[in-house]
Amino acid sequence: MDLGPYTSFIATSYLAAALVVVLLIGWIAIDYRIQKARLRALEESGISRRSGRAATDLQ
Amino acid sequence: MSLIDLANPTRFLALAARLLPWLALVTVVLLAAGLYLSAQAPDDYQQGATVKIMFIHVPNAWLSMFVWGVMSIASLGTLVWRHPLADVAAKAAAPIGASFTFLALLTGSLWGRPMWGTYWEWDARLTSVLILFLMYLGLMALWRAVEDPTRAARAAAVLTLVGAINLPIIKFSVDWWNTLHQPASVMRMGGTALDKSFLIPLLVMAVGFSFLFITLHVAAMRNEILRRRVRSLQMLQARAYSGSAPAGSATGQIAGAA
Amino acid sequence: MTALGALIRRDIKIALRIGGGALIGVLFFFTVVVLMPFAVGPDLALLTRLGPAILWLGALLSSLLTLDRLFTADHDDGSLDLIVMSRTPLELACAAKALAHWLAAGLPLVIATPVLGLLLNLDATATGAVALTLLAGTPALTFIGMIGAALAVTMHRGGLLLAVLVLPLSIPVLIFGVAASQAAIVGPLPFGAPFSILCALSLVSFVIGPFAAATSLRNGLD
Amino acid sequence: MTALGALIRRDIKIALRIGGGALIGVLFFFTVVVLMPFAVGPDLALLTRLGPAILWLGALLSSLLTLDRLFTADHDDGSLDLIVMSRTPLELACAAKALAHWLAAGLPLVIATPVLGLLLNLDATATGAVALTLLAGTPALTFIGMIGAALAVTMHRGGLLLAVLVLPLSIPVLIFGVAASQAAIVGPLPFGAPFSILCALSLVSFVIGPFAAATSLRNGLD
Amino acid sequence: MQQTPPLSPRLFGHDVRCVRGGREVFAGLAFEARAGEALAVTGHNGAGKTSLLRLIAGLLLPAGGTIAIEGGEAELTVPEQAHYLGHRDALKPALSVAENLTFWADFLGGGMTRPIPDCLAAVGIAHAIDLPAGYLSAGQRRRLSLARLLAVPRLLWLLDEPTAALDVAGQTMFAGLMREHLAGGGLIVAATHGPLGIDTLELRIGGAQ
Amino acid sequence: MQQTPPLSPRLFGHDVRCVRGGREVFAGLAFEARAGEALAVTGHNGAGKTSLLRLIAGLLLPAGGTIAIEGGEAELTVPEQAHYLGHRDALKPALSVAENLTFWADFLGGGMTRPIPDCLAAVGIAHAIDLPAGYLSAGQRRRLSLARLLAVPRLLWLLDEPTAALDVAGQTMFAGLMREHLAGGGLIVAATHGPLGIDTLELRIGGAQ
Ligand code: HEM
Ligand SMILES: Nc1ncnc2c1ncn2[C@@H]1O[C@H](COP(=O)(O)OP(=O)(O)OP(=O)(O)O)[C@@H](O)[C@H]1O
Ligand SMILES: Nc1ncnc2c1ncn2[C@@H]1O[C@H](COP(=O)(O)OP(=O)(O)OP(=O)(O)O)[C@@H](O)[C@H]1O
Ligand SMILES: [Mg+2]
Ligand SMILES: [Mg+2]
Repeated sequence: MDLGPYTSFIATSYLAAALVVVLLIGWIAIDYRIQKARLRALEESGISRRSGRAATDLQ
Repeated sequence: MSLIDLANPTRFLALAARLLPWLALVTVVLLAAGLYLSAQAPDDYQQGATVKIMFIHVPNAWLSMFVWGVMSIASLGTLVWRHPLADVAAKAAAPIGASFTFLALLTGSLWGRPMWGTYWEWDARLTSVLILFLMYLGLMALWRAVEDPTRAARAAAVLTLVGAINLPIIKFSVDWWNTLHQPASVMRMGGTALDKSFLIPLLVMAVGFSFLFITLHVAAMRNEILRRRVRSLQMLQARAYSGSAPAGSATGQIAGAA
Repeated sequence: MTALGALIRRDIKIALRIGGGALIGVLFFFTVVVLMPFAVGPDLALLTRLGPAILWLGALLSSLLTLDRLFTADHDDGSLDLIVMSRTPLELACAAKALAHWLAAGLPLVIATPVLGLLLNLDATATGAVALTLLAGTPALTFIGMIGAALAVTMHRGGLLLAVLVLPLSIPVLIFGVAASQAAIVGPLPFGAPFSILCALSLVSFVIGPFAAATSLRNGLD
Repeated sequence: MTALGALIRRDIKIALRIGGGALIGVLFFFTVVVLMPFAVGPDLALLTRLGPAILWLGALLSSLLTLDRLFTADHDDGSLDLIVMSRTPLELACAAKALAHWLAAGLPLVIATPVLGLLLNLDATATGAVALTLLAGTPALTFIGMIGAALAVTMHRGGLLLAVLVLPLSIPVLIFGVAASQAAIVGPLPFGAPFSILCALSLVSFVIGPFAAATSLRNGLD
Repeated sequence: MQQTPPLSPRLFGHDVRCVRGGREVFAGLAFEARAGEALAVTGHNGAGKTSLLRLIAGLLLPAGGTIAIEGGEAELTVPEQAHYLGHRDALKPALSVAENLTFWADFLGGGMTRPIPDCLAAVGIAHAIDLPAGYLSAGQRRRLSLARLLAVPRLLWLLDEPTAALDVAGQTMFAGLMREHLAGGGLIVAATHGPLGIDTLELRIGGAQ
Repeated sequence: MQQTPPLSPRLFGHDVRCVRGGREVFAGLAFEARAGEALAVTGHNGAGKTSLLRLIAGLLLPAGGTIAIEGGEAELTVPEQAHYLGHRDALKPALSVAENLTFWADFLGGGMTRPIPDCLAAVGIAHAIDLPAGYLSAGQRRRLSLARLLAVPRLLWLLDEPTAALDVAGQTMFAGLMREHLAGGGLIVAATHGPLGIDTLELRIGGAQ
């Protein structure tokens, strides 16, 4: 596939798009792990959702 | 599964866990197909191979506006119906929308250099996208400025809605502003009469990016719900052990009243 | 009406007393405009050409940056609680406060414009045109900025964040303000068209501003 | 050194956490620069010519306007009392706080400059020159602005008043910053001369700023 | 503007729940007060006394439950029939004592108010009428806030630790004012740590300390 | 950094006069406290208790008189040998409990401090070590401020209503900490409205109310 004189522009576009998407996915995945770990730590330390049922419903 | 059920964050988490793998799969398939099709697409007689940038540029440009629309609807949900998931949806969408806008700007500039000979032109459409980007960033700054998510949500909702009114205004006024000083020095591709060989890959890519957005959005909403759960558990923890704080102080009792 | 009149009178009085902020805005306007020649260089022709733009930018920044205490001052001392509870609709009270702010901090900018026009080598027509557009446009800036000022109550911080949130919203006003001034000075388009759009923007902001601000205030108290 | 290091680390951490203001300055810088074409018109040649001036003005306003909470935040929560009482000389503590502020809010401006340079159609040399002058000049702005930030503690108000007090003091920095950038872009003067004056201004401000701020803080507590 | 209630008005709350900053402060709270009655809200620090007053004043949104006035002025909401006296005193230091009070009388009462000098005399700061409010001591500022309650008649007084900063003479004076208000068919809900000097019902939040 | 005083140190004030906002608050005040002694400053609201503490802390300039420490570390001023615990707690809500305390330990003590977890345990908030300080209740914030006094050793503690916001258990805990400090040769000056739970000398400002 020959992309002519502007190969670098096209490649940069695709790479940048890939990079941004990967960063987004990575951020969301890592964030998920962090929150999960924190929840687990909190629950291990004896704070259960039930003890504060009302407080934990997203308010 | 009714809307009421979805309003329950726990239900949402369960649903998200079931849906996410499928959403991700559809996204991957669509994007792979789109990439393959766009690689196969012929060169444009005028623009040469650079037309390939279109296949990312246009979906991202569309999504940049679409996401603000999603956030506006969510904001109505926050302000009018006080739906418990609405502000989660709005907050989770902002960084994703900002990323798409950034990509639209970036790929547009990279396309502009070979086409117009400059990375940037103060043209109506370009400028209004740039402002959209700034508004995304401002909104994210607002979310960051307030520690309590429910209070932040209402402020952000007002701003989102006002921004939604403002965007078309900017779009039109910028048109005006441009022609006032000098004729549009911007040439651009015909646009509407797009050949099938470009249209199909473009549409596949657009649908693929839309699914990417949905997938990421659901995942980000899940994170946000967990984050709030962590926050309220931390607050409980702050109270739980405090030396001699009276147990059961959370419930009100009446002594000797009425 | 007594209630709204009282609110306007009080806010103007406070702005003009010692410690009030009415004149700081004008000073800032002055400073920014005086700063421009230092940045742009002493090229008089260029300065003249840029004159309306500079004046409008200065007025824009100064209007927005003086707004940050519009509601937070009342929030901090508890007045806002009573205003929200009162029998006056909150939208009207917000509009009255914005009007008072414009009288105390926006109008002086218009009055200061001729002096600054001299510094920028603008002729009488040009200065007049800019002053007229500012007269029509600064109310819009105040009423749009009010939304940011109300958000500042929720955020417990004003200042730059407010400016960042509000500046994009005020871009149309800037565009038509400068366009109308330029039209009056160099043509070729008629002054009327952009000027009437400017007025229309002001009118729209009179409606949207108070409603958005009131919504945000109602939800932002704690 | 432990003490000063701890202070710098703390201030940077707070600026970057939720509720911190580090990135708002950059956003404001962006917004102001994007605003300019709306005022001046979308004429790329003119914008290119004005580029360094626009970037410098944006950086100046953004540096000064982010400074208003530098000391008042610590004053409001009582930290400032403890900092004044501590065994660390107050001048050094002030300098450390200013340094932290520059790292969190000034340096990002320098980093954002190339992107904005693209929007204003500046070429690589010009962008480089402006970024370099900003790198040398923004510390001066922070250390001069610090004086105003310290006065804000005494006056119980920051914001615009601070800007009005400090802007005149920062005019020399602006002049030599723009002059050095222009020299690098179009000549005819050598880049070196104004640039070394800029550096000298920064060095002087490193001495005067902390002393003036410390004096003002010592006298301003109550 | 003056209340001439057809029935004897009754303030009540039912199953009220309060959430602040994502944390439940109290839930299932019920209370009631009739014309001529004062309700003292007590409880340890952080129990939610101030929060309850702000809920009644409409300044916080309840997470559940209802709060209403029966038999008051039908077309008005609860906050519109109430005075709220919080920790922050809603005074502008740059304005004089008279200017401050006149503003609130005009703004809240629409001009139908008791004469300003009378109100100031009743709370014992008539001598300071032309001083800027910024020069007042904490106790004098509190007295000026109290004058607002007299200047504009309202059915319900919501008072948050009203006697804080008042000296002994001031507390006696204020107890007299409250008694007058109750005798005129008014209602009082007051958050307090100490005795108010009048007969009250008690609403205890958060259990014994 | 630790005080190993050569002589038994003595804090004294002589003929101290305080003017605030152009008004004399008190004049001709004299006081004295020796190592191991606590001085309780009492007086009605506005008498000048807080002002006196801030004078000693060097945060206000006396309009007359002298305040000094004899027999402390010679090259240090009074404020440099003192801890000040005021109404405002010098905590940053965005930082965690540990980060807040570590900062003050590093900044005030130059690293020569008691371990942070020990200090937090001593004031009873060890469980909250990683929480943002903004989530703490008023009483817990006060405990965190107290931990600062333990983390960095200082000869003189200046305490402004230290037991405000503390519950009963907290007050007992704090009385123990003060006793320890005094037993180690420290000095305390505390403004207070109520009893502190330790033996004190009394300094009354402004006469009886
Ligand atoms: C930074 C620069 C650019 C930005 C911000 C930008 C923004 C946008 C936006 C917002 C759209 C969607 C508009 C709509 O559907 O109504 C769009 C579509 C499009 N853009 Fe760009 N654009 C940029 C540069 C370019 C360049 C250089 C080209 C090619 C020469 C280009 C070609 C297109 C095409 C072909 C479409 C689809 C048109 C249509 O659907 O009608 N864009 N762009
Ligand atoms: N602005 C706020 N945001 C979040 N939580 C808050 C806020 N204000 C108070 N709270 C929390 O709500 C609870 C109740 O506070 P409230 O002020 O109603 O207590 P109170 O009974 O009035 O206490 P006090 O006796 O100290 O006046 C407390 O636990 C407090 O931490
Ligand atoms: N910042 C200030 N500016 C001017 N005067 C002040 C200031 N702060 C306090 N004062 C005045 O100084 C006097 C003493 O105040 P101070 O705070 O020392 O009293 P206090 O004994 O601590 O009272 P409290 O028991 O209420 O804490 C008061 O009359 C007060 O009005
Ligand atoms: Mg309370
Ligand atoms: Mg005191």
